[in-house]
Amino acid sequence: MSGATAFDPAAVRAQFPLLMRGLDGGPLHYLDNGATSQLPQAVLDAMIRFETTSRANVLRSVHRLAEAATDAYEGARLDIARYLNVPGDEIIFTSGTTSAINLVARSFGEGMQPGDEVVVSLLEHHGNFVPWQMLRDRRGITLKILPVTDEGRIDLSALTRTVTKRTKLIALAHVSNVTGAVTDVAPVVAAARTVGARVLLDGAQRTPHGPLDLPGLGIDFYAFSGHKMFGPTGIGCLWAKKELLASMPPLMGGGEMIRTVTVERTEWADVPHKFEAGTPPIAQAVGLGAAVRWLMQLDWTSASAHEMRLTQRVLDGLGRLKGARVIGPSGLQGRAPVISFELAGAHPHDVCQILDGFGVALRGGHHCAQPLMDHFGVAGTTRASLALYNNDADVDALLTGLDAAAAKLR
Amino acid sequence: MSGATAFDPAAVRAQFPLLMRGLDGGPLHYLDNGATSQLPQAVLDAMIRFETTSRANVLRSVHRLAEAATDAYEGARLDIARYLNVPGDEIIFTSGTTSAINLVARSFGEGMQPGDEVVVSLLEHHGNFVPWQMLRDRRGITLKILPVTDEGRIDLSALTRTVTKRTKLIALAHVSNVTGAVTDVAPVVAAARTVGARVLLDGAQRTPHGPLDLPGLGIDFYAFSGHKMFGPTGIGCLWAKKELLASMPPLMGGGEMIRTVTVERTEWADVPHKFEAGTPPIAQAVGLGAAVRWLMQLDWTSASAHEMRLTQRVLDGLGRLKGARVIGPSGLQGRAPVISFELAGAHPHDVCQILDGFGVALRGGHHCAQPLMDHFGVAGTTRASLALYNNDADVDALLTGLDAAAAKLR
Amino acid sequence: MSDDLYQQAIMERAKQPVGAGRLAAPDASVTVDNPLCGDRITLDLKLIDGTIAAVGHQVRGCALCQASASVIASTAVGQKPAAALAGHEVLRGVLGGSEASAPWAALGIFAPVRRHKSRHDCVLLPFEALARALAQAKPA
Amino acid sequence: MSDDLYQQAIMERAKQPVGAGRLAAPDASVTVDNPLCGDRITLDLKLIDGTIAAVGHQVRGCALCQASASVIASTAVGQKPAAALAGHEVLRGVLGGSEASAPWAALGIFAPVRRHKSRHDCVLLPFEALARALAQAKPA
Ligand SMILES: Cc1ncc(COP(=O)(O)O)c(C=O)c1O
Ligand SMILES: Cc1ncc(COP(=O)(O)O)c(C=O)c1O
Repeated sequence: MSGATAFDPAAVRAQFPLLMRGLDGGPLHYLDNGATSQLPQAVLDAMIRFETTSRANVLRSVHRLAEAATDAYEGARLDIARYLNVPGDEIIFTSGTTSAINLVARSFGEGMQPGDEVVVSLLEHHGNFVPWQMLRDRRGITLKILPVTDEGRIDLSALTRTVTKRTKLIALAHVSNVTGAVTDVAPVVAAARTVGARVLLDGAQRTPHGPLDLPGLGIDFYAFSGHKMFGPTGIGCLWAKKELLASMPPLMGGGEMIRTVTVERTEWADVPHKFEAGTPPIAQAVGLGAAVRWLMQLDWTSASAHEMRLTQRVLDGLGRLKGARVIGPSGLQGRAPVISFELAGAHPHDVCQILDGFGVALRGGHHCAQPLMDHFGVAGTTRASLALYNNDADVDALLTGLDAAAAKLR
Repeated sequence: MSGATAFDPAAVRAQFPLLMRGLDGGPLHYLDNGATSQLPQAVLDAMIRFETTSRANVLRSVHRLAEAATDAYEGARLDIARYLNVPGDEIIFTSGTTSAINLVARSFGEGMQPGDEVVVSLLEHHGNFVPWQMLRDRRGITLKILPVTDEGRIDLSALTRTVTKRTKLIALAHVSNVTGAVTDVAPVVAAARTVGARVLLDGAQRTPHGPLDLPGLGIDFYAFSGHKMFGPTGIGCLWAKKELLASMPPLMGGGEMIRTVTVERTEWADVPHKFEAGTPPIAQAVGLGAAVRWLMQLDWTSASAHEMRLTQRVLDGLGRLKGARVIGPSGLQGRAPVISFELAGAHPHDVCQILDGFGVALRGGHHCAQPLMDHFGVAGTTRASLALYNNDADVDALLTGLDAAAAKLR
Repeated sequence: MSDDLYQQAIMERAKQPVGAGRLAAPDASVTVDNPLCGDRITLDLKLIDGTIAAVGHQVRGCALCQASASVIASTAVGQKPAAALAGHEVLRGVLGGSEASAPWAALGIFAPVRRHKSRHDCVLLPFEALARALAQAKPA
Repeated sequence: MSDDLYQQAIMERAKQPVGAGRLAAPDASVTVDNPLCGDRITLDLKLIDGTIAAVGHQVRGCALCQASASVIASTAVGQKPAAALAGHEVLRGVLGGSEASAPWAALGIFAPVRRHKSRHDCVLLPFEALARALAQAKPA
């Protein structure tokens, strides 16, 4: 587990107990990673170890167990910070991407004035759309929406006419959970800088695909979830620059986030604890720490190449399937291994149900991106989302199953 | 594990791997249960089983894994509802007590007008104090504070002069995390009913001590945490009556909590999902479900008697210790096994540190109840908080260690 | 294998659904969504002398939802509201393991859906729309 | 065993702390809290000709915090601000495993605290107060 090792897809897959076990006696071709990824043994072991050797509340008691728990919890924060190349005290633990973005909307957002503008795009996940709609309705801000291209990318050519002096925040998906398009961050940051706006990236679909250099991106906020990146459910993070966090009011009040409480008034603790009211998701932080350590010992050049090769195979297979239409970039450039498609005349739920009979786990529906579905004029799409443990057998089963579904449903 | 069995403290203790393992080769006398309890093997097993056989996102996909995950998640909701004797769709999963209470403050609370009143008490945990202070500062409500008696109970005789027609909510600890006092709920509900106010109980310190009949209490909201009741960290619940929940706006926006999203507007899903934006703490809900199933198969008449017998032993021991003063009820009536005390001339952190040397885990400090500390004129107290797995050896070690601490520190 | 859901009986109903399309001047018309999957049905009703005279529907949904709407259109016409509403109960019964009884015997085709909880709402959605449409028509 | 923390050297300082009590007319006075444990120290300073002439402190804290304040009061008097501030660094060093060097050699009594991370802030708190008090005194 130490030092970067050459990437061996079979060896990686063997570390996932659920994939090895399969489904009802048959193989499991798990291609629903965009919803939730599977958990490697190393992460499970780290959580079991915590629960059976160091379980206690953090930051509270002076006994040895509590010290061990605090070390594990704060150590996880540092590991996650390393994965993103940022300082540890800029990482705030939340319960997931959605709560991280809502925190920004309810804290940073409350500083906005009526008429101020937040820019999102039409392809956002509801988790990066509804919080801003709610802010609009609460504070009278204007919500502006960048269009998408025919290839399912955010149309960045619209930035100049969309971003104005009133723009306070541009909040976009780093990777679309529907089309797999990777957003080109540089022009977004450039547009924001000209007007002094902040940039938030929803990284939920990016973090499972290798370490990041957030300072290099030049953004201000980054949000993501543990359960999509081989970590536990119930945890996620918000990253932001320290001065920014220091200037923001907390969303929740309670224990651990205070300096002093009197009947009259309360002073907040320092960042990051100011934003972590109450007992945090301790074991889940420990698990996410183990997940990023696991991710960091992989050779990501090979792992990405592996993911991209399988993506190409899926795209090729869909190209040969009559009535199939990919909703997303046709090539691999600027693309993550998330592939959405329509099968003419077949409803995504029926496609998924039939594929389930082949042991293939897909997701069909609106993918919490209804505005994008409306734009493409579909009720939903079928989505195959890959992780580094997927293999050629998974792609074979997918393509075989799709042939059968097409035959049956049309 | 099925059917109520006679309560055998040693057999119960044997189900907790961390307690069996001990600490650095010696025994562990874990008396910091008020901060976080330990985890029984049954709960750990349920979570491992989920992660290795049914891990997937919930309510989203139609494949078999997703169906299994959804069943496990919604099944846990039903188990927790049984523990509280309420309908399943009145249970909202949160990340803990603190976030449950903040949800009420930010949702129900936003409906209040300047001059409306919220009544809390001086012994509240910051988690049930700071959110109302923040609401006060946000909405201009008045925060009224019930005093405490010399025995560390909420002084309910002050209810009549405190509760007025402007009172919208009375929010009190069901059990004090400092003094162990159990609040007598009936007069609180009666006072609230006369003016049409709602009652919220912070149940964080009550739920580890056996099943409850919430409808029988006549209250409106109940909040608690998994990690203090033998469940995982990262999960808690808010219970409220369905009509009340239906009338409240959501706090967070995102996936799973919507009916439809268009660029213009969003319609919320039904309760409870309206309040569960994004991917919920799935494995943690499964773990908490296992915890309440584990709790429900115990004989709680004997278990409570066991907890109370040990509590009496601690109180007796403190009575014999020179310079010790119990901050809380002197007897067992209306008391939970949470015992706070002062040792004249000794700081709680020093006491806890020395006790740690005896393998005894205690908590010293303000216990996130600074207003109460100010009231009693102490910087903090030392607290022993018991759970059903504690035994006479734990009490012996505590009393021996306290003698040593007193000798050393004074 | 879960593709036993896509038996001939269901697929025939789904591909040639009875009652597909909107009615010209309905007495009641409702649109119902399934929030979790985004499926949507619009159901139109025409009543004459308290009897269902015509059913039209527009479904943006799966084969199960289509087939269910088709069974409504082919069974409810000519029924009194109470008899039509009984279909909802019969369907719940089928999903719970009972037999489908006349006049809603056609709902028996949905027996294989029983094992697939995540699909129950797909077949139930049209019946929810029917119930709401009948409630809407009543005061008129 | 962690009660090696409560050795004679620390306990003597804690029980008879040098400088306990407030100063009458301090040039600087600050109160610092430890948010996590509720401990609090108020530290008063008197400077004459840029030299620390008197230190007073009121500690609501543990033995470690008391002993640390006591070491400040017995060492900083007669020092220039820069020399006094150096004590903060020496203490950090002790907690990190280094030896304590003159004129702050007395801080060596805190070596056993090193293993107890949760207690580091207890001994550091008085030095944080000292740093703030010196900053406050400067412009005067
Ligand atoms: C009475 C009481 N209320 C609220 C809380 C906060 O619970 P949590 O930290 O799990 O959110 C606690 C626990 O610390 C408590 O004892
Ligand atoms: C792009 C994107 N944003 C946000 C989310 C929400 O994440 P979570 O449900 O973990 O809060 C998701 C996942 O569903 C996503 O794919």
